[in-house]
Amino acid sequence: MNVAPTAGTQKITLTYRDAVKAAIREALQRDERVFLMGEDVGRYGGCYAVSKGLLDEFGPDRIRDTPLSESGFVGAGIGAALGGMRPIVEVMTVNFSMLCLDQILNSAATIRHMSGGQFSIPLVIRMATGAGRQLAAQHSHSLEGWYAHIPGIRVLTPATLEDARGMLATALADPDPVLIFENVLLYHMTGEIAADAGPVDIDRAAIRRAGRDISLITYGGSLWKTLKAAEELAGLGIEAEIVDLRTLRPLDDATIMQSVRKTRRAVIVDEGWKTGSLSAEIAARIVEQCFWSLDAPIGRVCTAEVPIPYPKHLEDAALPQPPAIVAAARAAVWR
Amino acid sequence: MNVAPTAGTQKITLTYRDAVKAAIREALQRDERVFLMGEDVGRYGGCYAVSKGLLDEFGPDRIRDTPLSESGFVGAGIGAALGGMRPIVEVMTVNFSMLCLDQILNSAATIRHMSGGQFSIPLVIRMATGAGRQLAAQHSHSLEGWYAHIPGIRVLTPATLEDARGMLATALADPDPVLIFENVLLYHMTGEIAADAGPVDIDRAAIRRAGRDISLITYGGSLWKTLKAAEELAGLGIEAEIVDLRTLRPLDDATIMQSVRKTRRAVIVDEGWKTGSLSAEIAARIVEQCFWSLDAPIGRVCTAEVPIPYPKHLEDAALPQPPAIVAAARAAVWR
Amino acid sequence: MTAREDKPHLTRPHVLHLLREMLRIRRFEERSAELYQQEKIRGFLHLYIGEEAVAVGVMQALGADDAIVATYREHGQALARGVSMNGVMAEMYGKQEGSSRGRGGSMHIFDAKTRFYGGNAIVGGGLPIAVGLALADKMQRRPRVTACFFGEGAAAEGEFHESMNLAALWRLPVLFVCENNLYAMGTALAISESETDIHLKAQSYRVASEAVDGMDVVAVEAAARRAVAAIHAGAGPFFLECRTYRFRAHSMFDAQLYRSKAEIEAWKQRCPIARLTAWAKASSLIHDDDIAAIEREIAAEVQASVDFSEAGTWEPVAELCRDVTTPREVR
Amino acid sequence: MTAREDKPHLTRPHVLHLLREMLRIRRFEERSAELYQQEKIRGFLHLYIGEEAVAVGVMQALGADDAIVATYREHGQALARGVSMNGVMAEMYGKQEGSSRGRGGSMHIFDAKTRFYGGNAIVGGGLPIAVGLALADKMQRRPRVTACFFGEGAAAEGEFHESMNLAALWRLPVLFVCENNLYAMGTALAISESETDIHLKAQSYRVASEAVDGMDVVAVEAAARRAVAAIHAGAGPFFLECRTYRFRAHSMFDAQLYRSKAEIEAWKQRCPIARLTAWAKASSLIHDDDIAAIEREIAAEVQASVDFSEAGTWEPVAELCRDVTTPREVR
Ligand SMILES: Cc1ncc(C[n+]2csc(CCOP(=O)(O)OP(=O)(O)O)c2C)c(N)n1
Ligand SMILES: Cc1ncc(C[n+]2csc(CCOP(=O)(O)OP(=O)(O)O)c2C)c(N)n1
Ligand SMILES: [Mg+2]
Ligand SMILES: [Mg+2]
Repeated sequence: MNVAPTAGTQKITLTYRDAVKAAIREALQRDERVFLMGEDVGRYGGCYAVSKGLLDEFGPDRIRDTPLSESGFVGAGIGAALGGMRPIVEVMTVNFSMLCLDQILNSAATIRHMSGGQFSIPLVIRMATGAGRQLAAQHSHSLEGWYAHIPGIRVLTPATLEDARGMLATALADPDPVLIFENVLLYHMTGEIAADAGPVDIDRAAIRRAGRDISLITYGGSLWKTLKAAEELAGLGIEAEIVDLRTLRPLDDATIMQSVRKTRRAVIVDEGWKTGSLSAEIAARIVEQCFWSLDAPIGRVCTAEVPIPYPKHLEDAALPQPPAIVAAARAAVWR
Repeated sequence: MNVAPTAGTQKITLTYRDAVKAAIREALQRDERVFLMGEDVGRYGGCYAVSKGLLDEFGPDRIRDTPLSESGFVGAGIGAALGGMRPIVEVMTVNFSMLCLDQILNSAATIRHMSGGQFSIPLVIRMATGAGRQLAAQHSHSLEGWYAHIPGIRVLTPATLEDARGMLATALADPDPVLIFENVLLYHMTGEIAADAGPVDIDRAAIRRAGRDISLITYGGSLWKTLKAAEELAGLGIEAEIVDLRTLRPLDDATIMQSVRKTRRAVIVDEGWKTGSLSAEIAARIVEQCFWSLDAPIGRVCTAEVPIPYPKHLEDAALPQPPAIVAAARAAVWR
Repeated sequence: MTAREDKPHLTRPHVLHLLREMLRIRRFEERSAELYQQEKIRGFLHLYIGEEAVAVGVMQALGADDAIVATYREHGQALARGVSMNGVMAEMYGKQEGSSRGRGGSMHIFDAKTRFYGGNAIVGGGLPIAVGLALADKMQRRPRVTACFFGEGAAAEGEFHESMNLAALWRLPVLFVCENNLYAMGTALAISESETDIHLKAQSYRVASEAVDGMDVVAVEAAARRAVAAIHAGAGPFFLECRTYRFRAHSMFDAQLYRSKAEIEAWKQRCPIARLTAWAKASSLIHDDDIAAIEREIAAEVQASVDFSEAGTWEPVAELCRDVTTPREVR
Repeated sequence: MTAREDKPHLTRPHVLHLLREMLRIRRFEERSAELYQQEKIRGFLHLYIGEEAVAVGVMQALGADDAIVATYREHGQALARGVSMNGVMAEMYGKQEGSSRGRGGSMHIFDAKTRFYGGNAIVGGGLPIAVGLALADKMQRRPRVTACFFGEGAAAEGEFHESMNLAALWRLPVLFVCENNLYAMGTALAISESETDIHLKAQSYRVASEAVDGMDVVAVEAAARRAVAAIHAGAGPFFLECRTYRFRAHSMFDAQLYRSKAEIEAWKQRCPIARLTAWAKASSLIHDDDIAAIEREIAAEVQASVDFSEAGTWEPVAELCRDVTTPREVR
């Protein structure tokens, strides 16, 4: 599968939320084995209104409200996948996913291996992720990086409307568990995509902006902050190339290294707490694979090592912001 | 607090298990607020026989067997700490700790911050960690690196008898949550320590072997494999310096960088799955702080990206081993 | 408020106290909702309006040494417990004069003085902590109770099960207060529980339980006093189900597609404040001018908390990383 | 074995079948214990000796389309289900001829042919998966049952609570089989549960339940058949508590400090195999030479599985990372 051609075809305007909903609706229409299960996906319409209206269209069996039982219904998703269904399990937000992490780590990610390849688990788990809405320490996590550590699963972070619209179908076609992280700040994002936008590949990172001076490597909600920073850098005569990882596991080293070999400089932008965030893995790989092409230390712009505070000025200060990205890029190019 | 002086004083021979037990017993004797709680710590004597005998000595209140309720009793440990006790909670192994990770991440690590500093949580959580006993995919995790990502907690990995004996007291004296990871392969390790060995610092990494040619940075069970590799390297005329991190959060950058600035080369040995392991964070920090001192790419010797297989030959192949450490070091020094 | 009596004494002062406490919560939250519209308060705001009798009734049975663990819907418990209104309002403003220095916001009210342990926004997350607080009291032989508030939705979480068993197994002084308002966000009780008679669940842990009309503050107080007495008598934990209803949306983002206006209206007829007022007036324990006086005082208190918060200060950004771990010096 | 009959028919062939199935497990595990001493088998080895009547009795009630989810103590269920003894033994040897190519070992027996879904070594971890398998059957309108085996210790886990509620709420065809052997490692039931009458816990989910003598294979079969019939009748899940006892240590590392030799001996008097044998001989349904013949056949089968495993091959190290995710080509 590769990115659906959009050039020339008719365009439609929609939000990221609409794009995810369209993808879910299409999946439900295409394959009766597909169903959506999670807290408040039905009557409430979804915590972020993603599934609003789907209950009326597909009924309570396929738009299945669950009790507050994260481990229970994620494990049930694993079992349903083993039983021939194609579940889309919505864990409302990554903040609650610690409660089902055992099922993901010890069952979803291991059963194929522990069974010697006899069973695989075609399960898709969707979660909202990220900070920025003043929801404080327990509701502002960015833990995609943790999931990217787990062999046996794929981890996707759609940052664009095309990916929000197209990654789900590809994920559902995958025979193994796929986790999709949707940044909470993107749901309102509005834009144009091809009316016939369809499945997209989930193997390759994407160059969202071409540039020769430095590679800015990021994913998810941070992509837009990074694009903003790139504009500012352009004003300073610094042409940044932006790599949107798209898939956090497995990482597309080829695209990352190709960009870094060209620009010889890199800054990684990651909303996770800096220590032990995925940004570290990217940096380590660049050093392993491109050390001799590097003209400067690799910069990292991440979240400060603090539980996210409630007040806006402190939350903003804790998270990666365009000025910090600009500063890190300038430091890397010595300007 | 600093490392207890051992030179000259009388020595005793004991196992790592004995050292941990002695530390627990002393803590129970010294402070009546201290108690040990976990699955099978009492009647069974501890999954790894660490607490064997303590039930008779201190009774079922202070050597408290719990039901299989990881989230429940870890949360109870948090509450007991808030209530003025000094709990030592044993989560039998890190493999089961996903079930209580929510309590650790969202309560233990955040309450001090969310309460504006009104409450702190003097809780110690001990877990066995690591592979190597043919326990297969669900019982062989090394997830200390994940915990090192969490602001608000300290993460310790005693690799020596002195640290097994001395870190607990320091951890109990800490007003905040401290996690102690004991590698399962070390419990049988026997050796000599000072009869009066006492509390050790938990802030500094330690140089376990001095060398000029390369820095081998590691922690926990991997320390011994790395020391073995260093012997072999010495035979090849390569003098490796070994940095035992000891504390994974907060990391002691000063000691790491001092070593790398001297040797100008580094290999990190980490039993976690390579992608997203703590080894990546160490590499990223070295690049951030010592880029200009590096004469070669930073090597990483970690676990293969596979759920740990049961057969010994495959498990051995999946884990970091001395030959791979030697190879990585030789690659870094071009010999 | 005296903790050790087993029955509420419906004297005029006590009735006025109950009425005042419920009205303080009601007016405070009505103002909070306005302030949310004005974007003075941000993030999530979960209102307790309609459920005031539960927090106020239960608090009557608790003493100064007892502890409280609550949820993200905890303004009511905080105010009824005696956390200063200024501190709670300033917390929601995010000012450093807030009860948690503004770090927590609406969902994370903490107060050491009144042993108010939050303010936990992970559903079910507070229950094991309450068990631990009670364990500490039992091990230190302190005759205290820990009251743990949670919604009926939390009863589906594994942590509910583990906590009930631990508290019962170890006979710990925990008062589990289940605020059954019939919905977990948009999920009705019957869609989340195979056994909708929540308090019956306590039986399978051998925990004594009772279900009470959560719209009747006197009934709640009486039940809570019985429960606390049983706990002090050493019977172990007690499970109190308070049947109540949330008049407002789950949070400020909720379109309430899942319930009918009629249902809401029917429950509003059972407003705990109107109910106590009517009864107290009928039995001429209180009079209109009492109510007017209380309303005046509360209006002043609420306004003062707004002024206090407006006048409050933003913590300097330089302080961003404080209160993550204890600074080494101060140890 | 026919699944759709509600009563066991104690014909000579059936009694011989029950006896043979229990003896296969017993002899297989006795040999496994020896092989562990010889270090042919490594890692954790959890023996089922003493509990054979539970797996064998329950399997009689299941049909070929039904599914099984078990724990790390699952040799008995695997053999009784019809997973080949060669495959199970070779798995414990870690040879690629094993049921899971040797990747899983003793704790992770999987077998697609017999719908045997493991072999889960996280206590309680299998319950939600069983719920999901049953959900798939219900959504696809397949009249199947999923039998989920777990120990009484697992009943303390949150996942037990969540799974029971989900199965009951959605009326799913799950047969929950609680193997109550009185200990979770070294923790006696009374130390882990405030309500030690485990099957009563099912009530708080409105799940039908029954406790049966797990040392009596006929009683277990009869109860399992009743349960499966109820499930097929659409009554939703059923909770079957089988009261049994593990004669051996929890694993090969267990010093058994937590129980007395006398207690173990007393339970051994209730050995399910001896019991069935005695009864069948008394009612002269079978005779000594039947038993001798069965023992001979089983000895041969066990020896064959050892020979098969010894002759088995080690997977090449080059294959280390296979079966982590599905190779793109084969999709
Ligand atoms: C573990 C977890 N899952 C999901 C959520 C999202 N959430 C917040 S409140 C809520 C409903 C809780 O309902 P209930 O326990 O009845 O309390 P109520 O809000 O009715 O007072 C949900 C699903 C959460 N905060 N924590
Ligand atoms: C979540 C989890 N916690 C702890 C363990 C360690 N452990 C393995 S078996 C066991 C006892 C389980 O007892 P029970 O459920 O009664 O099953 P039994 O072994 O008696 O058959 C424990 C504590 C585990 N495997 N998983
Ligand atoms: Mg509710
Ligand atoms: Mg048991």
